[in-house]
Amino acid sequence: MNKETENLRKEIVRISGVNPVKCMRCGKCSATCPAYDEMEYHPHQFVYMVESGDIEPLLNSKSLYQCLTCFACVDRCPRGVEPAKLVEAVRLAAVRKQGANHLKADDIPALLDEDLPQQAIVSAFRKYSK
Amino acid sequence: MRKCSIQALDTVFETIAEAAVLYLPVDGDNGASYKKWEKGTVMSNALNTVRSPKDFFFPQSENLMEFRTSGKTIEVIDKREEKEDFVVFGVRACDVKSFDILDRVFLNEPCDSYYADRREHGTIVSMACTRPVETCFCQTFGIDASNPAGDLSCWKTETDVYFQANTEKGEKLLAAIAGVTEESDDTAVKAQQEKTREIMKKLPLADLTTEGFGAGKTAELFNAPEWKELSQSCLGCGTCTFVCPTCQCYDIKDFKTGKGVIRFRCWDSCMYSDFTKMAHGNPRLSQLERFRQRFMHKLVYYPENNDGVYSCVGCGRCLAKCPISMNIVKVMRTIGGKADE
Amino acid sequence: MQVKGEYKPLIVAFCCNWCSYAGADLAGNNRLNYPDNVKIIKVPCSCRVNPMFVLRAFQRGADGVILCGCHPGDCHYTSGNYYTRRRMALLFSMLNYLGIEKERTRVEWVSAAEGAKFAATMNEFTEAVAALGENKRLEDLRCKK
Amino acid sequence: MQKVTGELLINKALELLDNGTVNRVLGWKRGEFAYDMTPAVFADAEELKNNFVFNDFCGANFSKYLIAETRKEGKVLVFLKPCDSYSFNQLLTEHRFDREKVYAVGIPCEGMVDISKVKKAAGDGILDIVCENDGLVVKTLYDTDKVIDCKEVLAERCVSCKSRKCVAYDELLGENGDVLDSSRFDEVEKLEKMTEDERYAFWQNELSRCIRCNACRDVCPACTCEKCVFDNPDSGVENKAVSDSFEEKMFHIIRAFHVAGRCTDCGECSRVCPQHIPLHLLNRKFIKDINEFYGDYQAGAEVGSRAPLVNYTVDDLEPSEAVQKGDADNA
Amino acid sequence: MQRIGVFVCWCGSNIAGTVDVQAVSEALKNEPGVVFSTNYQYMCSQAGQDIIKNAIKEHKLTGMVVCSCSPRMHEATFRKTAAAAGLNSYMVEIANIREQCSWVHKDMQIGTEKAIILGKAAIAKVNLNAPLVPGESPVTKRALVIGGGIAGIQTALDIAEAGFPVDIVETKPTIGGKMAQLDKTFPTLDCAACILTPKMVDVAQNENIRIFSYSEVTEVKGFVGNFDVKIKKKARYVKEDVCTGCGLCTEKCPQKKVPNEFNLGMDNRRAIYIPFAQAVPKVATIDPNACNMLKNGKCGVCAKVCAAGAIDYKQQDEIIEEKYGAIVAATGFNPISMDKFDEYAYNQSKDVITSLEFERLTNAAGPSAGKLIRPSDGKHPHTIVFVQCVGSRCAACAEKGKEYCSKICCMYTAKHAMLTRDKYPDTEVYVFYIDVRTPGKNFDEFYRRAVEEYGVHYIKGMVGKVAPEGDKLMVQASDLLANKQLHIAADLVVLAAAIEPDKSARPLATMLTASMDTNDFFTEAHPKLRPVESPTAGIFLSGACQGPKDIPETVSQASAAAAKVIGLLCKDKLTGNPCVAHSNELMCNGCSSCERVCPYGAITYIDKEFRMPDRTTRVRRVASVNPAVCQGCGACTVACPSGAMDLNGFASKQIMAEVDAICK
Repeated sequence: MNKETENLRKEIVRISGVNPVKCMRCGKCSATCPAYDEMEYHPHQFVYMVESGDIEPLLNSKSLYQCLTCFACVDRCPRGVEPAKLVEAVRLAAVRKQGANHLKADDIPALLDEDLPQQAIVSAFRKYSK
Repeated sequence: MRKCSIQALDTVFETIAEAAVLYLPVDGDNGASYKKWEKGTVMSNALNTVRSPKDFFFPQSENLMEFRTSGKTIEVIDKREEKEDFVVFGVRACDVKSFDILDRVFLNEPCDSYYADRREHGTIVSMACTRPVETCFCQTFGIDASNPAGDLSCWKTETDVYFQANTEKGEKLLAAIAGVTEESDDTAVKAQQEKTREIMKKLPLADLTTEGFGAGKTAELFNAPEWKELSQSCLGCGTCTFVCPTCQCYDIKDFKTGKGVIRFRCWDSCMYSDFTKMAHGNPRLSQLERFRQRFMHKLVYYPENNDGVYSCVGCGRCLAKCPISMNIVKVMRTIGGKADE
Repeated sequence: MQVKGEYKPLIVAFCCNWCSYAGADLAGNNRLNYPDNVKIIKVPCSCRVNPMFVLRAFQRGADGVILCGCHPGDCHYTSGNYYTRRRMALLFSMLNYLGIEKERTRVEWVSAAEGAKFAATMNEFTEAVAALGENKRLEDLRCKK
Repeated sequence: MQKVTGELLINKALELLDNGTVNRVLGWKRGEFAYDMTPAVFADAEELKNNFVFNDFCGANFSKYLIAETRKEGKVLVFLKPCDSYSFNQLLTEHRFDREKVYAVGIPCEGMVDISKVKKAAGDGILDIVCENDGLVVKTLYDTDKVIDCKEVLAERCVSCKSRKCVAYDELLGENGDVLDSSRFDEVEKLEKMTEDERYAFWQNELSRCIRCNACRDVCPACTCEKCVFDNPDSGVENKAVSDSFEEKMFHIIRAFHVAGRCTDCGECSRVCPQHIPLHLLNRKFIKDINEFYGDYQAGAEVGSRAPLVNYTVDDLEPSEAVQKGDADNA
Repeated sequence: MQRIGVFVCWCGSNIAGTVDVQAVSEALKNEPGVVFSTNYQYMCSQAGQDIIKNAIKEHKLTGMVVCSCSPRMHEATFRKTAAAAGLNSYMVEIANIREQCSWVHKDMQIGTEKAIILGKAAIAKVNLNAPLVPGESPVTKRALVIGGGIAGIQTALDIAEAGFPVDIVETKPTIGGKMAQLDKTFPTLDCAACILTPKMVDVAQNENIRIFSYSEVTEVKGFVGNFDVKIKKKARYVKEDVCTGCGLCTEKCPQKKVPNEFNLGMDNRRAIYIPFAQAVPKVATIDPNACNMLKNGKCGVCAKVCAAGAIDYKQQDEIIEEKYGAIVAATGFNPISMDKFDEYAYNQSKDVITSLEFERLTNAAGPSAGKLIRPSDGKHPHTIVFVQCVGSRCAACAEKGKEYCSKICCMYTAKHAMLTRDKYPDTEVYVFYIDVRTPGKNFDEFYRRAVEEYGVHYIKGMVGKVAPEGDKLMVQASDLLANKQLHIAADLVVLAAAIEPDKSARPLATMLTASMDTNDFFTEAHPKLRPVESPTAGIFLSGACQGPKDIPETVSQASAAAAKVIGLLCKDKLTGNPCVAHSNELMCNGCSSCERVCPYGAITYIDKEFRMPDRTTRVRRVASVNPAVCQGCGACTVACPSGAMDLNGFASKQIMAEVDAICK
């Protein structure tokens, strides 16, 4: 693992607060995942790839945005690994890496929609703005 | 009588310190204590030091001798330290009086040479009180706070300091500082004394007397039922005895250093359960007995053996320091009051 | 290793009978050198070491005190070293709080198989204590000279 | 400033004496001055009416007296301030007295006043102190009367009070308070942040004043040994005087260590020290370390709890980690 | 003052090569108490020992120091030498000047100096030594086995075979335990009942064995060799000695709707019941919570039909007091509750069952008479999914599962899968596993047979969700090797539930003062070297109460525990280690600190009357150490703030004397 990857891995581990080494590779996260079929990298792979520093493919994967953050994997994992939190951390890393301001405050009023939950706006703003 | 200005006091100290080690009370965060004078040291105006100046003559712990063995021989080494002359400055009337009480114990035959050595090398400069506090009751024992004894007596007014030698040592010291002092009359001193005596009359303990105590009262007081109540909350700590200027009990103990044995003595307290423990055990088994011992000693036994002199000087330290606020005044009020009835 | 006249710190090592004392024996069996100023006192279990013994050693002139016991979980008496761990954690933290150099005290787990670790630990500990110089902060002047 | 008055306590005591619940009362007895109350046992109603006092100077913790009191005939009434109630429980945990022989009345406490602070604020020669609302009116020999805010002269332990909750009682007078979010470890933290040399200098200065009067030990409700190791010639560590600076440290380290995990932080040790040595900073260091290393533990909060030093978990931290953790200077 | 002899050994050149032995013996001559000092080539040799013996006699030695190799080598030798010459063995101290001196230092001067200091330390210690005599205590030659499963049965049989009386206490109405509920046993597939029930009969017929069924231990006092135990025999409302076990009452009882715990509630039993046909003792028991007669006095059918007149509605619980020399804990295990595993729909569907329920379903004596059917509709299941590690290896949530591996599930799941395929070849069987763990004789071969010969689908992955849909169970799982998510419509889902110690173990451990780990398994005295003993002397461990175990392992541990018990009961007297703690009652204040740190439960408290110096008496609570139980670790000596507790042979003063001597 080169230094940059190692730093990125550490950063993701730090942000997520997840210790991927605790994974015993049972696959219950993937077994439980409702978005499994939409993903090219499945939750258990996600954990393993972060652990082994193979993060670049994750950053560019569609899977990253297929996770519904339903936390089923977090709830079911027998080892308390919390894969969804890792996904979220990699998302943040992707956003930060791009370094762009995807969502400006001024844009928001235009996006508002009665059916859109308030929480989604706030969380989107938090995620996609700098 | 000689005097110097308050400003010149530092020069006086400097002069004294040239010939002897000078100790004086210095303020600290937690009350005043005696410190060695160095240039710039400021003397405390506090009424009293936390620990009494008896430490100078009777320190809490003192090495007496050392034994060393090699093979079958034992070598005895005198651990007495070479004493240099020293001056204790600013001792209050009550504490000055305490030295008389200690002298009667230590200097009588058989004379305690360790104590005597220190007494010989020490000169006491007293300081008259001007602001006694509520815990003061020296007048109960006939002490005049405004007219302290000592080798050299001092009075400090707002502008000047007055000196009066009482002993040969005092004369010598006064002579030594003659260059920085001048002759003076005692008008200012008399005025100050008058004022102080007036204040003394207003103190809450001004009415406390030794009536009912003294020589010959043992039988009457020993079995007084009040001792039980008085002593029941006593913790049995040594605070009162260790802050007391007149308590003079000590224990002699051996300490194995690994190279030999150091024999030392240290203060002991009659409040401790193992005080005067002998081969058969302890003569005073309950805290009541130990408590009674302390006050009977101060107020009855000591005067009995020492021409009616009480071994309390009314400095008030134990009143201020007892963890449970039990003290000689409460004892005197309770038991002495009873003798009146 | 030791030049005569050079400052030699005195180290007292309390070793439990079952693991660490045997570890020290193994260091001997394997002829692994460690400084001669390390002196071992055998105790049945590290939990026999009273904080008073540690202070006593410093009083009497030790410059460093080390406790060696079985690894946690391996105690011959099942739980002794767990108590040691708590007691010494608190004691050493307190000594440090009082400004006494923390490098002077240590607890090390040494199994009966770890002769090499025993020797290495003693070498390293002695060096660390030597770097501090003589114990001045917990000394008893009466025991010096 | 206290919410319960002496009168209320006297009436409660009289009632319990009268109905035979107890045959004597442990209380504070009026002294020579306004501030020198002595713990006393009252068996007589008249005596109680005349001399029982409760005010801002009644700091003494009565729980330790129960060891001796419960050996006597009949039941004793004790008033427990919140601090005292923790000691009470701790003593029960250690089987030090028979609970059946005590009738405990919990009383609220608004904090006790440190007389030395009053003297500093009002000047020498205190003739009288009257508690009025939240202030003290102090009459002195040399100055005009002064009104002092009680909060300004609270004892250190009350400034950083850990709990106003009585945790043991048969009956409660007034309202029970809560466990407080106390700042009691601030001082300890300050010391931890100092360098090793500064800490050493600090403690050298403090402990060198010790006169080994044993008041801290003798007042401590956790120090209830039949014979203290420092008094016992057979213990090998007996010492009577501080003959060397080592012995000061030895005494205070071991004293604090022996009560570690059992000390309820009642603060009596610091209150009684004639030399004003901040002994609570030693006890609190142990308490803080215990909380940080092994999880929060309050001795005396409940009867029968297992003290941290007679307990362990398999993954406790190592002494080296502990020293590192307890040393802010190195953190 | 002691009269000490010092004996410096050269150990050939082992010591003498780096230590000037002559200088050492000379230097130690002047130490306090030393009256004789010499050196010799090999102190451990006969000639060396003779030197010691002669010196002891000639110089009337009261103590001796041998400066030699490690005490681990020859302390025992020199103690025997001393004893042979009439000197108490515990007056001997060894200064280790070989392993900890001559072998680790190269310089003669340094080695000599250190050897002298080590010698001085040993002398300082001996000066404070006191003769010690090991204590003796008698042994009650009767053993108690708590738990009547295969572990308890095996232990009891072995002890009884050796000729010692044994009592088995079992909380259920019959012995047999979990094994009685099983169908077949791996890896040989013999029928559990066929191998267990003969052993149960042996127990019943063995004259040395008494069975207290439907009973529990309520109090244990005493110590190794001398336990006083109270056993509560619960009222079963049937006279055990009269009942013939004919079973007529269990057929006639009108109360038919009591869930049958033996079949895990999958069918019902009567209010009066015999758990199963081969029960031992074969005696009926009335369930007081279900019996109408006991609840409201309206019935009495069983009493009417019982020809033997064994029914006794007035029966009371009975307390039996007995003395034992040794106690064996064999409390066994239970599967954990599946309540928290919502994802597997255990509480939603009757067709999601645990493996133990599966055992009953396939057992010929079970609720379906051995026919594998779906509990919901009685139909034959065509697709069965087995899920392994349900609650095992679960570190995430202590309430949900257990962090440890339950050890037996891999094998019994392979067994279930294989038996299913064998009997019903039309059934598809899937096993989801994280790892397959088969370390045991013929175990892996067994598992491979399930895969290779029986066509069981082993899939590496976990089931994430089971959802009942119509009469199917939709199983969503991952296949990690294929990197696919699978969806299987199953008829039956079998959960390999983790196992945990029986709930009765924790209170029992408290009574026995035996230690437990955080999972409530009993702790062994040493994890490797004393695996069947509790740290508490006289308490032994048998079976799954010590950790998850399969039957062969349980039986071997049971026999090992029995061997240890027999070894103990063979002795007429127990000789203790005299280096034990003792409390100075005059100083003890009874605070309980020492009791709390004692790993052996050797400390108890007594109220004792003391004469005070002022001639009054006072009753005080003080600690009392049982020397037969104490192992001498010394934890209590430091827990004791007053120093009332001290350790023989390692007294505080002795250790401090060593410290002083070293730091001189």
